[in-house]
Amino acid sequence: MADNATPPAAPPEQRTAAIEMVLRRHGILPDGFVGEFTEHADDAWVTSNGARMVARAWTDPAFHTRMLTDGTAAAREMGFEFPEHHRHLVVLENTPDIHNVIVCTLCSCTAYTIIGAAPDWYKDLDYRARVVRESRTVLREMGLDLPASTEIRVWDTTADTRYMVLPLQPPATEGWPVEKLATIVTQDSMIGASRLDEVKG
Amino acid sequence: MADNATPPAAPPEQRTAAIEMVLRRHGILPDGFVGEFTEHADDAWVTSNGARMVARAWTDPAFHTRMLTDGTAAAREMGFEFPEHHRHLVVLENTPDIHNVIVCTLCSCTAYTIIGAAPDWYKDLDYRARVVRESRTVLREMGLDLPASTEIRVWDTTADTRYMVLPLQPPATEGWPVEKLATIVTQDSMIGASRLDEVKG
Amino acid sequence: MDSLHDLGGKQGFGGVKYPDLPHHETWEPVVRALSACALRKHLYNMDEFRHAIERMAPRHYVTAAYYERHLTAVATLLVEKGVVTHEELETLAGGAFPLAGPIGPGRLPAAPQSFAIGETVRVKNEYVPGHVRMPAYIRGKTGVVVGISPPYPFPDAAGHGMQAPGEPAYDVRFRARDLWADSCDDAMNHVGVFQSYLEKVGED
Amino acid sequence: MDSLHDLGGKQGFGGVKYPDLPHHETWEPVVRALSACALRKHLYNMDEFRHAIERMAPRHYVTAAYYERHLTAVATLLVEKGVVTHEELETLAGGAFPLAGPIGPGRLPAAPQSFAIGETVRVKNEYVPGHVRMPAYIRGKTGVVVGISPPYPFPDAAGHGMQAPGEPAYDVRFRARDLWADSCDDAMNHVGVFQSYLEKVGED
Repeated sequence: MADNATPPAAPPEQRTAAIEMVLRRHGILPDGFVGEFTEHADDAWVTSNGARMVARAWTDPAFHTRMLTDGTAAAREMGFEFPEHHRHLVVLENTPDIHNVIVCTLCSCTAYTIIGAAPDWYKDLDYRARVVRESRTVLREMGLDLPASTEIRVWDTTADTRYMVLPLQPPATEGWPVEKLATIVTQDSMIGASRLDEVKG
Repeated sequence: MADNATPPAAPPEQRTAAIEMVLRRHGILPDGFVGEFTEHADDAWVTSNGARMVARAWTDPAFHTRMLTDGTAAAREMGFEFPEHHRHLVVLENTPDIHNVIVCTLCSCTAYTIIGAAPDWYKDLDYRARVVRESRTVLREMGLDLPASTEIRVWDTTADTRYMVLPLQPPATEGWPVEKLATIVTQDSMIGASRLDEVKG
Repeated sequence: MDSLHDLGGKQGFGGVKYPDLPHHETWEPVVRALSACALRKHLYNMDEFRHAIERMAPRHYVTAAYYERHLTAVATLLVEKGVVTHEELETLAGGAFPLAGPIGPGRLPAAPQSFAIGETVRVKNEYVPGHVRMPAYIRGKTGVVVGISPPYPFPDAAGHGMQAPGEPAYDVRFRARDLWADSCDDAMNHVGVFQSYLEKVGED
Repeated sequence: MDSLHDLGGKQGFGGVKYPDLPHHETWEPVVRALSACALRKHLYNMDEFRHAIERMAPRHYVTAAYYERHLTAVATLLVEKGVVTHEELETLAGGAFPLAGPIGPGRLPAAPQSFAIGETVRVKNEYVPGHVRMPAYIRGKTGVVVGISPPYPFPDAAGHGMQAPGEPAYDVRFRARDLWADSCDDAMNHVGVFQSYLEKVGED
């Protein structure tokens, strides 16, 4: 009855250190890489990138069109970068009657350089398993109770296309300057777990 | 990242004791039941039941026919019993060119009153997942290397029909008395993990 | 339900640990006896018991040993049947007592129909949220009836404590290649399929 | 491969733990950086990395946290690429270092074909033993093309270190009810489907 009888693994810290040592010994890992990479990731791949794109799309009709036509070019135009394997960014526009929500059922792919590192809940098995089949129920459990008239569009990130949601601008923020608009755009709203409905003027 | 963050359960001994206490308090569990049930299971639901049926089928053509026609009646005729939910015993006859193997992919059902309590390997997730799709490979890994000309018949115990395999009598045992034949019939051979080919005269 | 208990054909599993290693856990035969006692006293039936196991949290199911799954199912059913509360169980156990997830609605059998030995049949393309004994690997697939059982209680009803009329289950023979194309060993796969899960070929 | 990583539509899972709890493990960003470094140095590509995760023992996969899966994949690939032996890794780690299961053969793309926006397409009824990015829930299902990506390396080849020609992936729109009948919420489900996984409707 040894269904769970695997030898206990060494603590992850020690296994991580072992990998680091191997990469260093083989000249694969440059000195200082871990610190520099982490600093760059934490500084450059942040939710405010996507938020600035969203805010600009709300206020600049030409950019809005470019962003929906070619999300990759729109992101590059604003100085944002992609890892080599993210070849295509598709922007999914919410409307009053359409709600988009993103998942990666096979692993946990996301446009992390644009919307920031994926939240833990996005990577959980529960979200991956359920949101494709029970989208309305799962969103409701997460606090987004969509009317029955709203069409839900689920996007499963199974290829190397990356998606981001362009949320609807909350009516109360009409006329705000673009910098202020960018501050209200959350990561969740660019994944589709929120519609920014809670934002008041 | 709390994919594995569930509170540690109380040890199974303590949880088992809790269930026992509840059943006793509610008058559901008679005094002495656990001991008597275990003794009866260990004494009465044993591999030698099926082995005696097999040996008799090898030596008694009329019983052989009855056993293949109605396994339940054949077992009852020899004094063996079934739990209420085992309604039908189907006997699967191996031939030189046909090999039968039994599994329960959804749980671990087996004709335990006839062939004895299921072995651990039969209940393992690995066997349940693999033997339906990779029957020849799994049997080879378990030591039964069937020629390509042998047709493999896999039986998945998904309803309350129970199956047992009637192995081929090893040629070296031709003419043995039925009691001696019964001693060579293993549980594995009645599940289909063995063909008794290793039995020498 | 399409939960992780439905393992047939899943890949990535390893070698079968064969033959068994010696294995003695004194609590395991006790669980076996307690579970048999509750079953005999009709606190629950076998389908309710199986469904309680299926409803275990996926991580718990996959890592639990066989009798840990039984222990969880018995406890879950005792709580659901009102014999004891979860809190009382945890007090008695002196610690956490994880139970299976909540039960949903069951369903009644399909309109009666019958199939003959040798008949080609198709497994309905159904997705049943509750207890069901149709493994996913035969969903929508076509096979041939090779055996007919006496009537059993329809599990999709019985597993939910509903009145469950009996219906035959058919031993249906599938070619492995019809189930997994060229990604399998050649074999004849037989599955016990309840009448309600089957449809005539040609109908749609 | 049909392993437990292919979770879309699996039932029995629980509530999404939302919003995130604070969470700080100092080794996790290190794993992220080490994995990015090895990827940039082309020790492996993303499909090899993903396939190494998929090949983890099912119990390990289901119970491991996200970066534990990454850590296992990096280690597995370093061993498979001959950079280090498993024994050396375990010596350096001062204990067991579980790796993913062995890799099998990959496959080349199908003959080129093309599909247009608005075209109805069918996902082939294929069972791929190696790396594949077709989730099981769309196997054999019919949908409509709503988007076309630039060419990507074909994952079923790239995941096995084979020369992988680029091919488009199509965003295909399915009705949830065509995927799970009445056992789902109504929705439009979109999946990025590589050209080789698709066939024209009407062909068979």
